[in-house]
Amino acid sequence: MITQSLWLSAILFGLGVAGVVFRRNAIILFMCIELMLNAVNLAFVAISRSVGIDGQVFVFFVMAVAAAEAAVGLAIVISVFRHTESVDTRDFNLLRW
Amino acid sequence: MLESIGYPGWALTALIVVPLIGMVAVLAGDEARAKHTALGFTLVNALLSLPLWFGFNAASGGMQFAVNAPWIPGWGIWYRLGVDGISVLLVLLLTMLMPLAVLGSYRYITRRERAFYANMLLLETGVVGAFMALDMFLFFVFFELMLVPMYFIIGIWGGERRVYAAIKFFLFTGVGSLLMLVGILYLFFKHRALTGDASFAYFDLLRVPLTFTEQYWLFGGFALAFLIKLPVFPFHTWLPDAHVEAPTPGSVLLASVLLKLGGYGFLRFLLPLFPHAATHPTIVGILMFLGIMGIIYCAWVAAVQPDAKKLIAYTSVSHMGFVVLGIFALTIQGAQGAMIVMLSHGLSTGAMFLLLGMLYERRHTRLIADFGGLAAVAPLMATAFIITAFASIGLPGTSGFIGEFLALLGTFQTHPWVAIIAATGVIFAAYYMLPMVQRIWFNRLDHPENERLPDLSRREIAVLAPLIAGMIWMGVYPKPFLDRTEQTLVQVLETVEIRTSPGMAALNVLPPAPQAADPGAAVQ
Amino acid sequence: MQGLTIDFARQTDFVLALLPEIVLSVWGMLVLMVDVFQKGSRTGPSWRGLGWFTLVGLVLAAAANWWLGGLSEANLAGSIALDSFRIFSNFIFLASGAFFVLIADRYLDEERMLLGEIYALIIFATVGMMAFAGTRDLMIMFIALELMSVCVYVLTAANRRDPRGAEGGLKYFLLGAFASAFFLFGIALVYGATGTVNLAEIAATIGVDGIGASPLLLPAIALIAVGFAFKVSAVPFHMWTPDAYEGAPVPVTTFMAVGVKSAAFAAFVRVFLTAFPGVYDSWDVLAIWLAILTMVGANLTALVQGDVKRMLAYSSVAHAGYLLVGLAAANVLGAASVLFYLVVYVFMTAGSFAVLMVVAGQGEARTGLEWFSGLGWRAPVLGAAMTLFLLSLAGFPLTGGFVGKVFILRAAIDQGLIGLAVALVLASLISYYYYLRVAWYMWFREPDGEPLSLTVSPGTRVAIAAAAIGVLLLGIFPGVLLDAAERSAAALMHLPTMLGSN
Amino acid sequence: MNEFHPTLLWAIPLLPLLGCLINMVAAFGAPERKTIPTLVGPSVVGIAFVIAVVNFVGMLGADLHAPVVERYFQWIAVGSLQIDAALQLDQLSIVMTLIITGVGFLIHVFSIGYMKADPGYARYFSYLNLFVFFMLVLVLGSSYPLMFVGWEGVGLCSYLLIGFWFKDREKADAGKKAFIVNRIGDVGFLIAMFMLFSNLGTLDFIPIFETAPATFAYGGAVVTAITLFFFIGAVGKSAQIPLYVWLPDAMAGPTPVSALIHAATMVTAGVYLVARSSVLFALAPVSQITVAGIGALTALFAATIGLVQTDIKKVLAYSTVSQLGYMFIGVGVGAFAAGIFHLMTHAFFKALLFLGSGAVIHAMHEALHHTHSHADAQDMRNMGGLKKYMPVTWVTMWIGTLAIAGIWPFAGFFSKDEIIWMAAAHAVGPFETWFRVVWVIALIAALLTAFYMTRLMVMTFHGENRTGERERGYLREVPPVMWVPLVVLAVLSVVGGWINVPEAIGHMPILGWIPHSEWLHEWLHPLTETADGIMLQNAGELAEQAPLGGGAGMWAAISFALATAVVVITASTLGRRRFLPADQAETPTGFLGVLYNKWYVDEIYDAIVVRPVLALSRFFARYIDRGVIDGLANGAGYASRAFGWVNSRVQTGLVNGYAFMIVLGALLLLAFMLG
Repeated sequence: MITQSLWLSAILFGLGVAGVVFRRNAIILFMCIELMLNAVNLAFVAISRSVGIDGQVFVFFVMAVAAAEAAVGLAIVISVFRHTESVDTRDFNLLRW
Repeated sequence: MLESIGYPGWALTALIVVPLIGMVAVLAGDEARAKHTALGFTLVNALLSLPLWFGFNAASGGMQFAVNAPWIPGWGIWYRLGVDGISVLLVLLLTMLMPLAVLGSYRYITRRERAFYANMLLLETGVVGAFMALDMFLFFVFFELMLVPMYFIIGIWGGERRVYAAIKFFLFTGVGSLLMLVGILYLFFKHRALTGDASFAYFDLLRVPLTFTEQYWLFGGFALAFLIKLPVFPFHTWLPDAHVEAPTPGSVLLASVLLKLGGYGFLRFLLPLFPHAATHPTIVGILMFLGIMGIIYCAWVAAVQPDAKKLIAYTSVSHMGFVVLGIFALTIQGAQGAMIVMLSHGLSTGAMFLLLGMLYERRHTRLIADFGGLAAVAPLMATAFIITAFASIGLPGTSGFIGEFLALLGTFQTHPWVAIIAATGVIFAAYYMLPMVQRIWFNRLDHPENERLPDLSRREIAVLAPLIAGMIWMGVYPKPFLDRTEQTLVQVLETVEIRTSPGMAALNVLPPAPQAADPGAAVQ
Repeated sequence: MQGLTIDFARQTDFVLALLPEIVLSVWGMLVLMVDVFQKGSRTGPSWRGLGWFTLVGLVLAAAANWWLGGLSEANLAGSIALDSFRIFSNFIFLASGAFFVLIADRYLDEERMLLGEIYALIIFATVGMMAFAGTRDLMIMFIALELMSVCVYVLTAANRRDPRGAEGGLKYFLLGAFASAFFLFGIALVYGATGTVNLAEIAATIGVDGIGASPLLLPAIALIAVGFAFKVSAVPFHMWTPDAYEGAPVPVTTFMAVGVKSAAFAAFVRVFLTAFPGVYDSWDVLAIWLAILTMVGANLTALVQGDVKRMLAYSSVAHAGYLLVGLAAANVLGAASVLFYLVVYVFMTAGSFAVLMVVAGQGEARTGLEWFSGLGWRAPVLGAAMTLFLLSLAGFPLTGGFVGKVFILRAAIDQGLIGLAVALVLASLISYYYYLRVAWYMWFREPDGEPLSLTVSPGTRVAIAAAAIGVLLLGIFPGVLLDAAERSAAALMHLPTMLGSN
Repeated sequence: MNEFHPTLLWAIPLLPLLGCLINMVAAFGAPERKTIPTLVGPSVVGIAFVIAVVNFVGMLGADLHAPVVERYFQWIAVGSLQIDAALQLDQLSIVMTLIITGVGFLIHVFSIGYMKADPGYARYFSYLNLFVFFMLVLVLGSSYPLMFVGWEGVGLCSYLLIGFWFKDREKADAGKKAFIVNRIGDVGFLIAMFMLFSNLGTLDFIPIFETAPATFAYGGAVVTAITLFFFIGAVGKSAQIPLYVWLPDAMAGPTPVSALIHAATMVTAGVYLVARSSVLFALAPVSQITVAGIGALTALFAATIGLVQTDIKKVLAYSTVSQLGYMFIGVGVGAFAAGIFHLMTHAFFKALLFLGSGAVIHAMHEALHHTHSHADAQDMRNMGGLKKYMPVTWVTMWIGTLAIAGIWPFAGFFSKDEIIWMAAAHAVGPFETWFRVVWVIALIAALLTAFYMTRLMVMTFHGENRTGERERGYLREVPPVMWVPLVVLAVLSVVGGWINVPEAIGHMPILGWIPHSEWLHEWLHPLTETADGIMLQNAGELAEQAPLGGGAGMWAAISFALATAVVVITASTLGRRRFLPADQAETPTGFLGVLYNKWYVDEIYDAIVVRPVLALSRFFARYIDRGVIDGLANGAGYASRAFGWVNSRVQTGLVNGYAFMIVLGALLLLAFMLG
């Protein structure tokens, strides 16, 4: 049972990764990252069944952190948007080479 | 008398510190008097070093005037200094040349004098330290330290392509030394693994037994550093550029002293530390080949250089070829010859660059084609130049002959064919030097701007006279020099012989090292 | 000195063990308060003294950190480490915070971004670093990491007028979150593999030679390595670094370069040397390849940078490579060399960025290499200092950089990683070129164009002077610090210090 | 007999050195003042000559076998290599010293007149003194390295003196050529020394010649190699085939210099070297025949060129080369004393001839100078009939000519005839036939000598004058300071040969008028006896008969008769012939043209040696050094920059790309961990 759920979380994680790599919208990118984090949460919960309760406690930590990141991240996205009028990652190329 | 003022105790340290103080003084002083300050400090250093010549005990091949103080004891890094037959003359050569180099740049350097002379003094510290350091870490520090002032001297006061030359000089010499650092640390690690205590002391690392493979690799690492520094074909191409671009005093020090660190490294480190590698027929064969290439190939290349300074630069490589031959012949004559070649080259090439600098100050060109017939207008200069030229191509009665003769004689004992081929270098020396002499000083004076060329000034005579006197002294009565180096070189060769002798080779341990093993003991 | 012993069985002892962090956090809030009450209008700039006020907090924290040295811990598996490794690294973080304050003092004013939050964020980021490197619990480590990162994301984008800042911040944020997800996944797998997130217990379950290693462990280590590699900006995880460094305001860049990287390395070393030594044989190749890739890739790329700020960014990546060599050595010397090098690195990097900031001037308009033309002759002291920092970065004798590199090389050779050592020296040979290129612009060229005015604020003066002195001292008399680093490293790995042996 | 102690031996070389320094100071201090050089220059050499005579007398009084060696200080002392600065006085070195200082003194005196108008007067004398110093070191040195010091030193002086008028490019070139060609020989000398040291462990003469016979097998490879290498040195210094090319050009120097350096002394150093190493050469028959063969070839070859030259000095130059060939035949066949004997007589008459030509050129030059004519003062085609203008020169030069042509009772007759006979007599041992060939060549060359010297005299002094009407008025005999030395040398050229009259001749009618005394032979015997012993023991007795039968006396008479005949016929035939002045004469063609152009040897060398070396050097400099070696270094630099550029291009600024790299990295790490 645990193996399957770990595989599931791995797949979800992979989906998130794929999203980050292939989508161009900053917001969606961030959503994909949230997806990855939650995939990890799934893994924690699954593992905690066999190891002990604190795995589930970690999940709450992660959620909190994710929330914090969300707050900051969106703020930054907005400040970028103020300059470029866009959230498309292809438009963020002042800094390169 | 020297003991009464404790000279042996502080002499070497003084030689390192005085230039540093001088550097500060120059920077603190004002632009106009910078040169005089610098001259003063270099003179002081020269005087301080004089007793080394008289006080040096030629009978002992060990370290003398040794100093020993903890620096980073936790790592076994000590402030260990000392001079023996290999280093004492080179140190003296430097300290004696410095004032001349400074005096020689009085008119050449016209802008940013403070910075310039500060760099010169820093350079002196670095070089003198490298010659005297008996702690591998300390040696490496000085070895690298001298690159920085040289880099700036070439880069700031140099010619048109100075940046290229400076970088090239820096990177070339950098490659070698960095690999050598790895080698040093490996020795350190071995020593620690075997004895349990950390030490960078030269005489401790000298005792580290090494397998053949280790020796070959480490030899490679060290050799590269010194082959580039010397330099030996085909690692020589940084030298002509550096020389052509560097200002006169820079070239003088570069040719006269810095290059000598290569030969010094061979004698001080390569032979005693890695005797098996240093005597391996293949390796020796390769080195000998490179030496011959240096002697002949670079002589030929020199012969067709339109730029007098570049020509002399190539001749340096040619001379250093004799050093390589002499050292790896592993005969006392060869080693002595190498030493004398180094000293003689220091004098003659130094004088040569000074003379070319004087020509440059007068005509702002170094192209041989821009001169001709100058002997008519500047006879003194011509005489000085011709004497120097013949000293540098090894005319008997001058220092050059003693060196090349001994080096070739020594080589012939062990590698007759090498010596025979290398001897033809004597012809090619004439082949590159005489045409230049003729095209600068003889022939018709066909450039009107040369007609009113002033002859040597008093200052310039003061600069050149000691050098020329030195060349002739060393050529007519070289005994004092030979005596001072003989014992140490004999010991080096003995060490190599013993360590490579079958019995020793088997268990590969160092015999009870010479009494100099503990530098402290060598202090009289 | 024999102080009291900390035992986490007593809840209150947490307070003592975390004293520096607590002091600093409290101070951070104080800063916010002061800002609120000192500020005249809601929009106007904050009180100028705020920087010095922050500095006081850092000093207090440092004092508390020093006091920690007297404590000893009852059980070496406590989730808050009390070893001298933590104390040593804490000083580094506090120092980087202090450098920010010093450098930033007039900058923020001129860039019209003098806001209390910035100082508060610096403080909280520092707290994050200290917790990051000071804990023995992977979960706490994750949270600390996020605390640090989130603050720095904001700082990167702190200059609202500068689109580059915002873009850099965004990239940093997205990729940082992305990477920390990997890190977290790694933690989860470790948790699954060993049933604990406590480094000491993990090590115990793995065993000395990895007997108890479950199949999950190795991928877990790889994923954790991804997280760290990103934070220390090792190739190929470095790509955010140049952009973020270039985009961020110079003082923030400095803070990132010295603080964040140091913290990441300290934690990196702690995790891999205390939790995973048992499986060193499986992850050494990973560390070695990261090191080689980073050294070579970064140095080569730095060769072609025409912008000094970006060049320094790549150079900091390159230095990560050197530090990774120390990690790859994975012995006491390795850990010690990392610590020592970090100290040197803080001084020389902070110093060079400070000079860059002075040259760059208003709006960071002049970060291009050409602006350094003749700097040495225009401002000799500044030029000399910059030259010193560059030489140290290049690893030249009589500078800290040299001793640091020698230390790392020594560690590598002790571990038998000769090839890696050679790679290191060759890489630093490449670095000679671009460091010296700045030097030649400064000295070999004549000052061209209008003599632009260079104003150096007192804080910056102090910072540059301190950095220069530090670099020189560490280069000439490194003895004390070398021993300290070695002792801390030994403490980290619960080994008797090796200093007795010589 | 009493013990012999050399007196002031050290002063002999040092006096000229002192003179050199004084004159150099004078040259820089007051170039225009001529008094100091005039006084110092000749006198130092004169005093040295006096000291030499004193020693010589002392040696006559004592019967000394072992050479006297005076050690002054250790020069080079490294390990087993011990070289002292020491002078060795023995029968050979004293003879050489007497020649050098004696003839040298006369030439110095002559120079006072010859150079009086030259701005470089003081410089000239300082060079000349320096030369004498080095030459004395060469002959007095007690070891090969010391000899080498003089060896290269005289090379330096010849370089400086050939290029004395350095403003003229040809002259400077000639000096350069001389030095470089000499250096080729010097390499041989060096290598020979190395071989000696590694085989005998010393480089001092005395121990070497003591141990050599025991150490080296007769005709062994080592000793052969050593002697051949020494001979390379001799070939360079004494202008033998193939390295003779520098000597004719060396005539660019002032004529007294040609007389001293390129006729009397320096060029004979090679002969001295072989004679000095007689023991070694006696041990190496191959080397001996090589020496003799090269000598013979050179004698003939140079003589052929001399036949058609029109420049008076060039004729003398080639005659010198040819005569040196004779000397090498002498020392080559093992008649070392004979070689030295010819060296001495040659020093007299060739110095005389050169100084005579100098006087002629001087007179011509004065004359042409008066009328600002640019005709060549050295071209014999512009001379003719000078005997009525400069009688003394005419007479003295005829004496020289007869001497060199080998007419009895002049000096040349005895020395040359002895050499020729010795070649015949040594036609024994392994290389019998070759020695015969040498003998024949020597005979032929002798006749050629007689011809071209007579031709020179006729063209210069006889027939009607071709200098030109206006110039003719200004032709004068040279001042006493110049013709007195001529007279002295003339006397020597007559009696010089009488010290060594072989008994074969001594007992003959007419020719026997001069009593036979083989004084020089006996004098040099202590030095040559070892060599003679070796040859006697290995090669066998000398032949009593010439290859074509007949003994020494008969062949002496024959050669005398032939030489006289040639002189008379040439004089009478050429005397009637009318020569055209240089500007009207057309250059000879056909075979004569080949001879006139010296067999085109210079051109050939230029094509096969000089140009290729230069071309190769250029190639190295341009393509190997700058191209390949530097190319690699810079290439590495560019390569890394290029690589860095590519790297930086990966940094597209696109976040997704960065994320992708992170994923790749993650996979890489996973791969490391799992595989």
